[in-house]
Amino acid sequence: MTDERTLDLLEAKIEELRQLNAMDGMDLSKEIARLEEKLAVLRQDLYSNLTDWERVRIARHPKRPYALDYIASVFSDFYELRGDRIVGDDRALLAGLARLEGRPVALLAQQKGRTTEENKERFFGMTRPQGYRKAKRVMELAERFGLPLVSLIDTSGAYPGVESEELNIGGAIAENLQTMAGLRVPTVAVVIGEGGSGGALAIGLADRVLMLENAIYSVITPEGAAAILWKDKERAREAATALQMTAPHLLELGLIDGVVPEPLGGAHKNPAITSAALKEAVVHHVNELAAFPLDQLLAARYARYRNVGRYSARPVTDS
Amino acid sequence: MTDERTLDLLEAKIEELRQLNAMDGMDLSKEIARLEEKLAVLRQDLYSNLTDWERVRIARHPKRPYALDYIASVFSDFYELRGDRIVGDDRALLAGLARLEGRPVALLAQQKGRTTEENKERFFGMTRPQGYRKAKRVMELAERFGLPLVSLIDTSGAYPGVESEELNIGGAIAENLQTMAGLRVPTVAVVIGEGGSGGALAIGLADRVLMLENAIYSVITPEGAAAILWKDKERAREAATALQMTAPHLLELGLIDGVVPEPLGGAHKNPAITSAALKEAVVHHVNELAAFPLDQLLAARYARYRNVGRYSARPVTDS
Amino acid sequence: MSLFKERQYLRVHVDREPDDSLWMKCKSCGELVFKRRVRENSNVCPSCGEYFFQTSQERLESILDPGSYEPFGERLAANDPLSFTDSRAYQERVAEAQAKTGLDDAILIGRGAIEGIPVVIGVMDFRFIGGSMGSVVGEQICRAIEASIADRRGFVLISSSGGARIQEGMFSLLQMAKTVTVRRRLAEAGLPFVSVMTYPTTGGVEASIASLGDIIIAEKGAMIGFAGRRVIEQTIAEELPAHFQTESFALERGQIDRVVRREDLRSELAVALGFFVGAR
Amino acid sequence: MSLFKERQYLRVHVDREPDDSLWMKCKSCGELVFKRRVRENSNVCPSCGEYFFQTSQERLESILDPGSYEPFGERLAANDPLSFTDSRAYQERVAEAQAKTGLDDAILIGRGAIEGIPVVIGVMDFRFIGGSMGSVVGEQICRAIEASIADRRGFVLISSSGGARIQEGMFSLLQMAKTVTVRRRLAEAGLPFVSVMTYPTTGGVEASIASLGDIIIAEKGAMIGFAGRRVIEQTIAEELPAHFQTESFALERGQIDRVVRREDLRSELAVALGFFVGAR
Ligand SMILES: [Zn+2]
Ligand SMILES: [Zn+2]
Repeated sequence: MTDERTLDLLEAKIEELRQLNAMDGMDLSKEIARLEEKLAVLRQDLYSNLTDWERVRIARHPKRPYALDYIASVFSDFYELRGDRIVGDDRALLAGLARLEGRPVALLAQQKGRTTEENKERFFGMTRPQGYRKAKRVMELAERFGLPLVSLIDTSGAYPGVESEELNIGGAIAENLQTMAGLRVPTVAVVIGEGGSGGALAIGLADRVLMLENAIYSVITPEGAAAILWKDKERAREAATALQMTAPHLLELGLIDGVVPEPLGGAHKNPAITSAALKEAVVHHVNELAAFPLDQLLAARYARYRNVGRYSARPVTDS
Repeated sequence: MTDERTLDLLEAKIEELRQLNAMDGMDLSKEIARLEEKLAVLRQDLYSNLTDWERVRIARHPKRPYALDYIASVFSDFYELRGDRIVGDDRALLAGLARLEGRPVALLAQQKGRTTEENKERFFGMTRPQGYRKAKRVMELAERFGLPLVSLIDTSGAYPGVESEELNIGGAIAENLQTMAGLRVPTVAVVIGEGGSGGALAIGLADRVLMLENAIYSVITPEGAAAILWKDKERAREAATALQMTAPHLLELGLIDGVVPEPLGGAHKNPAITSAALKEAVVHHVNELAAFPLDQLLAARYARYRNVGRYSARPVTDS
Repeated sequence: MSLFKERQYLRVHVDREPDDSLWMKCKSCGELVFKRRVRENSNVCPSCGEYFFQTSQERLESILDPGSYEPFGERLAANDPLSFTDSRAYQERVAEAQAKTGLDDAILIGRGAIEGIPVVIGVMDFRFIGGSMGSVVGEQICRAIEASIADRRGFVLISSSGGARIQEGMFSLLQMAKTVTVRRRLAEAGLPFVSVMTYPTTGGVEASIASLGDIIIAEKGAMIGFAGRRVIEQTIAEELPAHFQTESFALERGQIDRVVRREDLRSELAVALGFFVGAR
Repeated sequence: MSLFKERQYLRVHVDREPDDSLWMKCKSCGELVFKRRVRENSNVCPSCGEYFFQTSQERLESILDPGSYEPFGERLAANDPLSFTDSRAYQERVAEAQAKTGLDDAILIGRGAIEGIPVVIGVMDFRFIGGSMGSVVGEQICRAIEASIADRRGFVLISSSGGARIQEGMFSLLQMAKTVTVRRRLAEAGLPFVSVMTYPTTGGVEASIASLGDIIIAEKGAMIGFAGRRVIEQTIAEELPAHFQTESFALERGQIDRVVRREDLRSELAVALGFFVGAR
């Protein structure tokens, strides 16, 4: 199958032809139109049946929009709240208030860095205990004022460092889960890129869990699984498939509530369209949840998480 | 007036005479009895009209019993709970569960060190943010299980260090106050030695506030006040008087609920008797509070703290 | 339009010392600047951005909508519960501070509006015995919070305080407990409390009400901390980090939500409070 | 007296490998020690104090009152929701673990008593696929908690787990959410949860149910942490402190309440639970 780079080259050629066409008197419009059709077909071929590994690569694509790229268009008036009131402020997990079509909401958003400088500040998008405790503080703020809580998840995982362990990162994640389990406001979580294990779930125990079409959500990175289970880091591609970490798989497994469509080739091909789709989905679910009586909302959340998992009764045998 | 050291010398002499009396055939019992009477009179003179500054010195006496000296006799089964679940464990503020005449209670206790080694570990009895956050955790544990909370206060103040500020010690104290203000269990605080400002109040916002007879409780140390207000550290004695920081003064001002008697000369003269008096007082107040319906308890606590303070209406003048 | 409605019982000396000159020289950049211009610019030098000291009255003026300020009816003044005298009598200190500032005590409270959003606001004043919190400040904060609840308005407290008022002894310390006790009720009523920390917010004020904002904003140039620098330096016998207890230190350490320039405080408060308008 | 009542459906292989010898040699001190003596001593060497590995069955035996253990009626076994195969099929791994341990999955749960105090107890078993928490472990923890609430007994969980069970993918990760969701109900019912962390308590178990004990006790020799040492070393490219993620590290860092020797765990639990007997 044609790969992405070849298509990009073809697209560039078409653009060159278009300029030539404009400059000179000669009429290439028919030929250009035909080439464009061809390009569209090739693109459709390439992208519409993405393998799991291709989705992993799109989810991690360096040009993929990050949380802040969406926040400005999905929400208005993002008003950042910083700090855990204890140790520090984590720049890999942003928190604050914002408006969603005018409705005040509380927002949690994991943010990766694009430049080296930014990645240093944001610890490559990996959340530290300071970030989880800030998130908990803002969850409680949301509860106090009855504001729906929206989480945008995008992290390869919680930051694995000495300081993280010193500051009880496991305890911080556990407390966030406990807080979200009973939070008396509607909660919506969207995995916009990577949903990395407990580091993602810590802000993801929500009434509705959505994923962008090419986002992934997994108990472990494909590389981690390959190293542990296959004893071979190179087999990440196989692991990615086996773990069923893509949005379509997780929807089929009944573990998420919806998939937000991305343009062909991924969100980075057209951030504006992705953003619009994301907004539509978030607005829809927040509105739907806000219409529920609170006790029903909490009962539904309880039932959802109480019942997740697949097991069988083990028959009594004398083997 | 005779000072404490002279009395100690006299007491030692009497003891020597007593030994002589036992050893030899000669009968000194009458002379000894007379000396003992004299000693008792002198002691009474010395101790029954302690100046404020003398009480400050007794409150800080290096032989004064500290929290752990009382815990073993006032409570049974002290079961220590450590750590704030975030940063660390403060050895200057102990927390845990214990039994008070069989009744399970939660216990907070500020503990000074006696040796250099111990003082290093306990930061000279000055509580750090880790200690306040541990206290908050145990307050919430008490609330969850309906256990009365008893605080033993003994600190010259919260620990003033760089790390304390880095860890938001002011915020930690504020949160403890907020937690205690609404804690849905009976709360009793006893100042057993030094009640040093916000560092003491952070575990002292209680339904009943008691003080040992020679304990002090103040907005600032006498030395601190002397330095700030008199611009002369040497005038701490005056400051101690002006600040009305002793138990009798604070009882008279209506700011505490009771004074637990100490033996003549201070708790260190007879820790067992002091301990028995402390136990009696704590048992009495816990039992009394536990008999109240919770909403009345909370209403009374609210009224108490809402109304503390003395001010006047300022007449409208045209001056 | 004057911020302060003419009420006999609130005499506000916005200019601390009567001064007929229309111009002042900025100590930082040396420029001669038009005084009214400085006032209108939240006491920030229009030429170089240097912050001049702002009194509580000036703060109210720079934050509230013109004409919206309504002080509470009853004026309170410090009692002297300990008959306290150090190098001077406490009562003298109070009288002098009252004369110097035109205030009853170290706080102004009242109702007002910020960009149309009704609030109850308290502004502490460092000129009044270091902005210290004694019985009057504690009581006024409680009354302000109770008014917030009664009117269902948000509460804004602008702190500028060295801490507790030593001269009132334990009465002063217990104002920490008092203000926090009442603050809980505001939370239970679902109303927001925005705490603004300025230079300085320390000691017993920092360790009680000021640290309990739903949102905590520090003004650029603020000093934020519990213990004083001198005390800490004596304890640890070391020099302190350069930006210790500055607003950027507090931000890095996760103690506050935001740092704002004084010129932006008004719009900042309007945005923050706006999220809670009509909150449950 | 046997701890385990004779029930056909619970076959417990307390001795992992059948071994007729009555004596074993301690790897630490080299002494020949009487095996039954070791068993009775919570698998601690009676000669030198070295801890030998303790299975979940042995743990139950060393903690519960003799004859008090009653496993729950329904046995559950892992499903294979992802039809997962790495170097081997998940189903094979499970079958092998079942055969090796005599367990259905990585946890034993049931009712019992500790020094007369009724409890519901769960004991994880590291031998079963690293004690990992998949759907069965998650479900069993929830059932245990629900039984605690129904019977108004305290809940004790003894963790020994590397974390989530990778082979169940997201089903496994979500067991963190599941167990925590049910744990909240226990708190609401006013019943205590004592979490005991042993070697190892890491990953998704540490970052969920195990860290939410009202009281958290670590066994001497425990390993406690979220991320694995290897992962951290790769991230920071530094060597880790010597006692990193040990029980003493966790104690110093304020993450746990107490460290106890295995021999004392039983009496420790009795004391802890005793405070809550008859709690509201
Ligand atoms: Zn200037
Ligand atoms: Zn041995």
